[in-house]
Amino acid sequence: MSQEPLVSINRRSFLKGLGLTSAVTAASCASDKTQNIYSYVRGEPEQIPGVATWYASTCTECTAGCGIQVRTRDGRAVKVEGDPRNPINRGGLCALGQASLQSLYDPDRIREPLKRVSGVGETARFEPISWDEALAQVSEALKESLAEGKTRAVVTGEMSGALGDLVSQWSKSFGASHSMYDVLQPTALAKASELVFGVYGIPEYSFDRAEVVVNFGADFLETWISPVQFARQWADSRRSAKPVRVFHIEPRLSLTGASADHWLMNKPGTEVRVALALLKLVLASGRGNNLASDVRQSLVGMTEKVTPGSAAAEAGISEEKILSMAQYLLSAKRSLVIAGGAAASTADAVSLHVVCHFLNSVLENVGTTVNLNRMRIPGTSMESMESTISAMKDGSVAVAFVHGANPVFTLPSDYGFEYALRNVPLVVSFSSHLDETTQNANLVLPTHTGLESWGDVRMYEGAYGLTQPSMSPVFNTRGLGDVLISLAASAGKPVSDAPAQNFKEFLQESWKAIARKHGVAGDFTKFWNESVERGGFFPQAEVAPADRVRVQVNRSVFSLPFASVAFVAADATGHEAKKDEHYDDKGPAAHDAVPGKEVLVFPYPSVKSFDGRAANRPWLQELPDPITQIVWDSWGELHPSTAKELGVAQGDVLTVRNHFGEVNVPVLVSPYVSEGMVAIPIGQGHGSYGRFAQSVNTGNVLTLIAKTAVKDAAAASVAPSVALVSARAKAFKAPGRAKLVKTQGSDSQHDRDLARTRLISEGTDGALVTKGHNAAEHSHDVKQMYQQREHPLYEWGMTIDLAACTGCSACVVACYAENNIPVVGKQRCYEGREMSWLRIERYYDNGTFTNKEDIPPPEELSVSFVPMMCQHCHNAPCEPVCPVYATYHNEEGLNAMVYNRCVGTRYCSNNCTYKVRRYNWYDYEFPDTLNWQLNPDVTKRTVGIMEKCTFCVQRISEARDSAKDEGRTVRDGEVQPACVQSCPTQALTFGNLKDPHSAVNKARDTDRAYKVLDYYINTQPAVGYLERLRYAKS
Amino acid sequence: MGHHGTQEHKEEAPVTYAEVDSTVAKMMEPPTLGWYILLATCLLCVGVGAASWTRQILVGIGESGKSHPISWGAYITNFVFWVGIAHSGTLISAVLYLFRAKFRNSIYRLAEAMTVFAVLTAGLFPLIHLGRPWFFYWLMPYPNQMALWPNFRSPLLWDVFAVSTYLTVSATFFIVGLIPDVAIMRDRAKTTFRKVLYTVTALGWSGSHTQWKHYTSAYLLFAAFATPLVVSVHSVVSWDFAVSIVPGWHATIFPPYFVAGAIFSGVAMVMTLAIPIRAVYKLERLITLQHFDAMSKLIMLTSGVVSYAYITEFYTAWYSNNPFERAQFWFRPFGDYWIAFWIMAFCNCMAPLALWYKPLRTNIAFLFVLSIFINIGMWFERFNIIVQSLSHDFIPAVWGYYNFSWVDVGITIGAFGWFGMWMTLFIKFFPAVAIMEIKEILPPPMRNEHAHGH
Amino acid sequence: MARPFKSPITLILIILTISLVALFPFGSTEWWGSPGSSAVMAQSGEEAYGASPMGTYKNLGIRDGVHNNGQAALWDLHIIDYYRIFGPPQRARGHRPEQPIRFSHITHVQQNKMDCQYCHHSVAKAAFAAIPELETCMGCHKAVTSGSLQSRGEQATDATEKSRLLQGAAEVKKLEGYWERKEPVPWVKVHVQPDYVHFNHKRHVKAGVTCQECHGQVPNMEVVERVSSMKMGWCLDCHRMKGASIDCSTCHL
Amino acid sequence: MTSIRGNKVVVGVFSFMDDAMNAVKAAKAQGLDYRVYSPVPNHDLEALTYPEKSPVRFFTATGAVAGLTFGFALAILCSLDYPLRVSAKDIISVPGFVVIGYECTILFGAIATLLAMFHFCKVPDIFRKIGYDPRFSQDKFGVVVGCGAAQTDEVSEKLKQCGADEVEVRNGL
Repeated sequence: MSQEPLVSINRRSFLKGLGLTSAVTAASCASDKTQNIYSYVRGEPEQIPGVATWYASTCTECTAGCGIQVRTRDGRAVKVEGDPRNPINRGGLCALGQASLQSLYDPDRIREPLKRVSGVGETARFEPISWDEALAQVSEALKESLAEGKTRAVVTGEMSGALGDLVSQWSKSFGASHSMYDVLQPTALAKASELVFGVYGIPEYSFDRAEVVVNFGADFLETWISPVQFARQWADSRRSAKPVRVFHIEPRLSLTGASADHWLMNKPGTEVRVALALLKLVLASGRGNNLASDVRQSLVGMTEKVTPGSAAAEAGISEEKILSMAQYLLSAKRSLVIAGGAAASTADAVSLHVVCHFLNSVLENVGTTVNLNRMRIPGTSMESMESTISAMKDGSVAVAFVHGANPVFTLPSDYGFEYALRNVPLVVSFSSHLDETTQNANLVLPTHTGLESWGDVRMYEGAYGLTQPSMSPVFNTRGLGDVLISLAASAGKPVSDAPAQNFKEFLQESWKAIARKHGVAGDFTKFWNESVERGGFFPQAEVAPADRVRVQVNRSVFSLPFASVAFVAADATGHEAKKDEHYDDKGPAAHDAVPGKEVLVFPYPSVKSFDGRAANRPWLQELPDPITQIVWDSWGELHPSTAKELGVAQGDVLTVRNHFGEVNVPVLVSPYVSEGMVAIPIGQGHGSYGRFAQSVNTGNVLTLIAKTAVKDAAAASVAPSVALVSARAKAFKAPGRAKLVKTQGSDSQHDRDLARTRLISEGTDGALVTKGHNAAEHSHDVKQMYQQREHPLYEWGMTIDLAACTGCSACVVACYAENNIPVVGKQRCYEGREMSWLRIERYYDNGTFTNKEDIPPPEELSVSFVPMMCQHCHNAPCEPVCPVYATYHNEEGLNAMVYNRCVGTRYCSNNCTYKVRRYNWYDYEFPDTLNWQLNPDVTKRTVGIMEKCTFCVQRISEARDSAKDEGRTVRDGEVQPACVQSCPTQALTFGNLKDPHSAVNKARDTDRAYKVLDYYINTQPAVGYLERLRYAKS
Repeated sequence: MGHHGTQEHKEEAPVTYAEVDSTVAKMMEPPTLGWYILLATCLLCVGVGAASWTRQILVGIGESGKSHPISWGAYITNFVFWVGIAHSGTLISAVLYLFRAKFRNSIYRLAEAMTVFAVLTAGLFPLIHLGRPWFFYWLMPYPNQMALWPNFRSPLLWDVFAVSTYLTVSATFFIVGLIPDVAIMRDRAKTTFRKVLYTVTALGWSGSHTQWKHYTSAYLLFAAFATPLVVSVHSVVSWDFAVSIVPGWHATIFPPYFVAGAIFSGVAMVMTLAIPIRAVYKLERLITLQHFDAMSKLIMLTSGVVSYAYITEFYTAWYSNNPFERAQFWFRPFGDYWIAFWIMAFCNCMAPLALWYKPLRTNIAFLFVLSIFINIGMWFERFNIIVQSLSHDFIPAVWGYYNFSWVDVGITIGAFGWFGMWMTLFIKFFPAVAIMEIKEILPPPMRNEHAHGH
Repeated sequence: MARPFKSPITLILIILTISLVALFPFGSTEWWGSPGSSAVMAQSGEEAYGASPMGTYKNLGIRDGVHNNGQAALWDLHIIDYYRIFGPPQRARGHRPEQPIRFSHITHVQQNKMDCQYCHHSVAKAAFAAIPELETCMGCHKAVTSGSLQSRGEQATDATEKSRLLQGAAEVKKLEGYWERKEPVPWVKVHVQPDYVHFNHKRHVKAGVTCQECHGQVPNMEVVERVSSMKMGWCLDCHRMKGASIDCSTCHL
Repeated sequence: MTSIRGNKVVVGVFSFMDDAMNAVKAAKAQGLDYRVYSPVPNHDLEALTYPEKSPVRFFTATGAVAGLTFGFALAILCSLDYPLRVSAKDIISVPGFVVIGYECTILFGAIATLLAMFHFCKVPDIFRKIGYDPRFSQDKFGVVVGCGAAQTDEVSEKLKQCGADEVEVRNGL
C-alpha cells in the first residue's frame, strides 16, 4: 500500500482497474520516476480507494459448487476465499479454487475473438477478429446448416443451472445435440446407483456420520465429487470423541490414502474381489435382511465364488485385513463403503460401484451415510459424446460449439475427437484458453471465466449457488449465455418463452422458478439481492439427511462381471479392430518390436493439475505435489522392483508407449505403488494451453488410454465413463536424464519428533484410548536465561491440528495469493530457491514411536503432514542475529520482518530452526496480467531481501484498524491469516493467546498439544501443533 | 631489545648493517619480467573476481551457489579463511615480539603484510555476501534520519567491530613498523618517483634518539594491543557460528578451535609466501633454516590443537546424545560432502604429522608442498563447518545441497588475485624484510667490544 | 624536551570529553524516555499543535503548523543516505511538480472556503486520501463553467482579478475536456512515499492530527508543494512525542 | 641547555656506536644540546640520551579507557534509543556489549597511541631534520651538537676526538 490510491507502483506495476469508466495507466517501473495519481471519473458508491470490496459467488472450477468470497481492491479481484456461509464448503477452499485467479489473469488467456487462418492443431495460427464479424459468421453458418439440413453439435463441460438450461434449450431450438464431458465425473457411480437404487445420480455421502469407512481408491480429499465438503466432514469426525476409521485400498498411495488409518496397497483391478469378499462376510453374518429376499439370495450367489482368502491372494493384501475390515464394518453402527478415483475407473467400474452400493444397503447405510435425497446428477454422458463424435466423423455436423471442455486433451485419443472436429466445417470454441481443442477451432469466441460472469450451480435439489462477476472483464470476452442468446435472437429462435435480453435476465427468470419452487413469497428483487449477497440459496442446507431408503435393483446387475479386471496388452485390446482410417496412430506400427517391458498405465488426478485444466497456473505448477513433493513436472512412479526390471533409476527418463500414444516421464521410484505399473498424474504434458502448462513437455498420459467397450451387454453398450486404468504399454529407458525437482530433502523425519502421531486403540472396556508420547518424557522445566516478555494486548498464535490436516496444500496456494509470493520456476526450485512461506512437510513413518531412518514398507506406512510456516518463536533464534533489526519481536508476539531494512546477511535463515525464511535471490517478475492479482496491502520485496510468513500481518493491521474505529479490541476470529481461512478442514486456528477463551487457546487445550522442536531448543513457538491421530494397526 | 642474534650465524661471517640494507634493497630493484607476469596474473584474477561480483550485483545474489537452506557458502568460507590467514601475521609480529622470540624479526614484515592484505581481502567478503551491499553502511552506528541503530546483540555487528578494529590496529602496527625502513629507502632512493614516494611515506622519520624512544615505547604498546586481537578476532568470528543454534555450529569449543586453526593456516600461508620470496631474492642469510624449523614446530603444535578440536567435536556430538548433533557429525565424514571432509582431515591432521621427522622441518620443498596442502585443508575446514552444517540441520524436509557456481569460483579466484596483487606490489615497493629489526638483533658496530655493557 | 601536558589527567579528561561529544547524536531523540510502543495514538493532536488554522490562512506561511518545520531528526545526514544523493527530488522537501491542470487551493479553499474533506473525502474513511472523482469536480463546474469564468473575466475591471479569472477559465476548459473524454486527470503525486511505508490517513485524522501538520498550509499554496521531508526520523519524532506506536510493523508491514 | 634550533650545529658522523656515545657524553658534560641519529634503537644509547619513560603510555591508557566507555555507551545508548526486542534478550544485553566495549578499547587505545607517538616524534614533518644525513638511517651514527657560532670549532674538534669519521658545521633551523 503506498500512500495514495490508484497509483502504479514499482513491482506491483499492475494496471489498476478503475471500473468501466476510467482509463488505466501504464506502469512506471521505478519508484524514482514521477508517479501519477488517477482518480475515478465517476465514483463507484461501494468503492473507497484502498478499501477492499468483497463479492459472494460460487466457485466454478469443478462441479462441487463451493461458495466463495472474492476480495477486490480498486476494481480488481485479488483474492478468492471460501465462504463460511456456504453449506458445501463451510469456509474452506481447495488449491484449485484458490488458484482460479490465475485463470482469470492468465497471461496466455485469449484476449479477443480469433479466427484460424492456417494450420490446425499444433500448427494452427489465429488472427484477431471483431465480435460482430465473428458472430455474423457463426449466424451465417448456423443458417446455412439449417438450410442444408445438416446438424449442429454442442460439446460442453459438466454444466448445471441456468447456463445448462440455456444451452439445452438453445440446442433444442437449433436442433443441435448437446453433450457434456468431464473426465473426472463419476458417471459409473451414477450408473451403478441407477442399477441398484433405481435413480441415476451420485448420492450424497456423509463421512462424519460413519464410524468406519471402507474406501476403494476414492480420492475424496482431493478431486472426488466434492473434496472440500468431504474433507471437512472427515476432519470433524477425526476430531470428535469417536473418530471415523478409514480403510483405504488402492494401488498407489494417494493423498487420501495417506490420511487413512489403514492403507492397503492392492494390485490394480482387484478392488471388486475384495469388495465381494466383504459382501460375502457381511452377508454371512446374517445381515441383509432389509433387502428383498431374492435380492439377498442373488447377492449370496454372487459372492459364492469368492472367499476372503482368494480375494486377498488376488489383491495382494493379507486375509486378516479383509476379515478385520468386515469385522469393523459389522460392528459399526454406521459405516460407509465407497469406490472412486483412478483405482475405480477400470473398464468394470460399474461392477465395483454396484458391490459398494450393495454393501451400503446391506449395512443399512442408505439413509444415514448415503443420502439418496440429495443426488447430484452428472450431465456427462459417454453415450452422447460417442454419438456426437460419430456424427462429426460422418460429416453430418456442420457447426460444432465447444465450451468448458478440452476433449482433445482429456478424451482418450482413440475416440478420435480431434479427427472428428477437423471433419466439421465450422468449429467454434468458447474457451478462455488456447487449449488443444481450441487449436482445432475455426473461430474462437473467448468467454468469461467464472469470476467475471453471472451464473449458478445446482449442487443438489435444495442447494443453489449463485455466481456473480466480481470485476469487469479483464479482456475482450463475453459470457457464453449472452453469446447464445444473441445468436438465437439473430436467428429468430428464442430460447425461452419470455425472451431474455441477456443471460443475467435469463438467470433471474430461472431463479424466479427456484423461488416459486421453494415457496419464497414476496418481492423477487429482495430474494435476488439476498441470494446474490449470500452467494446462493440454500433452503435445505440444514435439513437432516435423507430418510428415503430405496433399493430398486435392476436384476441385470447380477450378470455384471465381478472378476478382477484383466488388463490385457495394448495390442490385444481389440484396438486393431476398432481402428478406422480416421484414427491417427501415434504409436509405432510394430508394437511388438518395441523394446521394454509391459506395464500397466495408472493415470490419476491430483490436487495440482486436476484433469489438466489447472496446468497453466504457476501457483499450482510450483505447488509441491503433496505426496511426491515434486514441482513443475509430471512423473512416472514405479515400484523399486519394477524399476529394477526396467533398468531405470530415479531421474531417468522413461518412455511409455503403446499404440495410442507415448509419454516420456521422469522416473520416480517409490515403494508405495503396486508392482508392474507406472503411475502418472493426469493433466500435465499439454501441447498447447499456455507457457506454464507447456513447460512440462512429458506428453499427455491420457493419450495412452483406449476407449473400452463394456463387456457386458446388460449394462450399457457404451462404458459410462472413461476407463482410466485399462491400458498397458511398453516402458523402456529413454536417453538422457530428467531434472526431477523434489522440494523435500528427506522423506523420513529421522526420529526427530517433528510430526507426532498418537495411536488410538480400544481399551478393555471398549472405549477408545489414545496412546501418545509420554508426557513426562517431553515436558521439561527449562531455566530461562532471560526474563520472559510481556504482551500488553495481543499475543498472536496459531494451533495446527495434524489430525485434521490432509496435506491438500490449499493453504500454500492461499499464502501465495495473499502475500504476493513470486513463482520462481522449475530451475530456481531445483536450486532450492522456491519462495513458499508455508510448506507442507510429508514424512513417511511407521506410526510407532521408534522411527527408523529409512522409510517403512507399505504395510507399516504412516504418513504425516506438517504444515510448516514461521513459528513466531518467543525465543526466536533468527532475531538476535540480525545486525540491523530487520527482524525483531514486536509486542504482539509477532516475529516481525521489516523488508526494507533487510541488507541480506541471511544469518536469520541459517539460524532459523524451522528453515521457514525465504530469500529473494533474484528480482522476480510477475508476467503481465498475472501481476493484476497482486495484493496491494503487502510490501514488495526486491532482490536481496529475506521474507517469511508474517501471520498475514496486513490482516491483523486491518482488524486492529477497524477495532480502533469502534473503540474495542480485536475480536476472536476476526483475524484469519490466508492459510487459516482457506483450510478445508479447519485444521488451523488463529487468534490471541493472551485471551484464555480464544479459539486458538481452546484448540490447544488438549494433551495432544506440542510444539515442534521446542523440547530440544526451547524456541517457544507461537504455533502449536496437535498430534496426528491414527488407529493402531490391528 | 639489544639482544644479539650472533649465535644464529655461527658458521658464517656475521651479517652487517650494510649487508642487510643491500640485500633488502636488491629486492626492490626495478621489476623483472617475472614480476610483471606475476602482477598481471594477479590483476587478471582480480578482474575475474570483479566481473563475477558485477554479475552477481546486476543479475542477483542467486548467481552464487547459495540457496535454501544453505544461506552461507563460499563467501563466508573465504571470509573465515582470510581472517584466519591474517592471524598468524599478528601472532608472529606482535605475540612473538612480546615474547622476544628473535626468529620473528626476519619474517615478521612478510607476515604482517600478509595480515593486512588478508584482512583487506577478508573485509570484502561480508560486502560481497550481502544481498543488498549498497546498504552495507546500515551496519555502522552512524546517526541517521531513520533514527535507527544497528543491533549490538548481533554477532555480525561484533564482527563489524572486530574486523574493522583488527584492520585498523594491524594496519597501524604494520605501517608504524615500516616507517624507519621506508626512511632507509628514502635515503637510498635513486629515482625521483621513489624519492618522492618514500619521502612522503617516511613522514620525515630521522631516527633521532627521542623518536626512537617514543617509537619503541609505542611499538611495544601496539604489540600489546595486537596480541589480544589474535585471540579475540577469530573468537568473534567463531561466534558468528557458535552463538547460533545450528547443529555443527553451536559449540563452546569454537573460539580456541578457530584461533588455533587461524594460526595454523596463517603460518602455512607465511611459508607459502616466504619460500618463493626467499628463493627469488636470495634471502637465505636473513630467513634461515632455523626460521623454518621454528615455523614447522608451530605448525605441529597448531595442527595438534586443530586435530584435537575435530575429535572433540565428534566426541561431544556422540556424548551429548543430541540427535541433531549426532546426525550432523555422521553426515560430515559419510554424507554428501564426504570428500570435503576427508580432504580436510588429510591436509590438516595427517600430512603435518610428517614434521615429527626432523629433517623434513628444514626441507624447503617439502614444507612448500605441505603449506599448500594446509591452505587447502583449512579452506575446506571452513567449508565443512559452514556448508555441511547448514545442509543438514534440524528439519529433514529441507535438507539440501550447495550448488557451487561459477560466480563463487570467480570471486574466490578474485580474492586470491586481490591478495596476491597487494603482496606483489608490496614486495617491490616496500621492504618486505624488516631492515631495522634485523639490524636490531645484530650487534651494533663497536670500536671497542669490551666497552659494551653485555 | 617540553611536555605538552603537565599531567596525564588533563589528557584523560580531554579524550573523555571528545568521546562523549561523539555520543551526542543520542540527544536528538529522547532515548531516556522512549515510550513503549503499546500506547495508543494520543488524542491530543490539537492541544499539542493548536487549533486547526482554518479561516486564518492569510497570515500563515505554508510551513506554519508543520511538525518540526518539516525536518527529519536533527541528525538527518543525507550525505550517507542513498535517497538523498542518488534519489529522486520527488522524495525531498520542496518538490513542487507542474500539474496537468493548475488547480489552485487558494481559489478553492481560501477564497471559496471549501473543506479539505469535501474533495479528499476518503481521508477519514480509508488509508488513502483520495483525489476527487471528476464527477465531484464537475459537481460545481457544471455551474462554474469555463464559459462563465471567461465572461466574468472579460467583464472584470481589476487587472489581477481579470487575469485570475481568465486563467481559471483556461484551466476549467481543460477539466471539461477530460470530463468529455471520460478520461481521468493524470495528477502528479506530490507526497510520494516508498512502497514499503504503509501510511494510514484514517488513523492519523481520527487521532486528531491536522492535515497541516504534514502537508503544510495547503490553502495558501497556489501549486501544492511538499513541505515536510516525510522521512522516517520525522515520522518517528512525532510518534514519540505523541506517544504513538514506534513499533516497526506499524508502518512496515 | 642551548637548543639546537636557531644556532649552529655540528654534525658528527660515526661508524661505531661507542664513539657516538662518547660524543654524547662529552656534549652533555659541556651542557650542550645534542641529538643522536642512529639506524636502530639501542638500549645503551637510550639509557644515555633519554633515560625517562616515554609518556606515550598515558595516552594509550586514556584512549583505552575512553574506548571502553565509548563502546559500552554506544551499545547501551543505541539500544535504548530505539528499544527493539530480539528473541527474549534484554534490551541491554551486557554479555554481547562486552565485545563492543572490548573492541573499542583496543581501537581507541591503538589510535591514541599512534597519535601520541606522532606527536612526540614530531612526525609527519618531512623536511625539518636538523643535521641529518642519509647515512644515519643505514649504518652510521650521527651526533648533532648545538652550539653558538663561536663554539663550532671546539665542538668539531671534540667530536673528531671521539672518533667521528666526518664533522660538519651547519646552520640550525
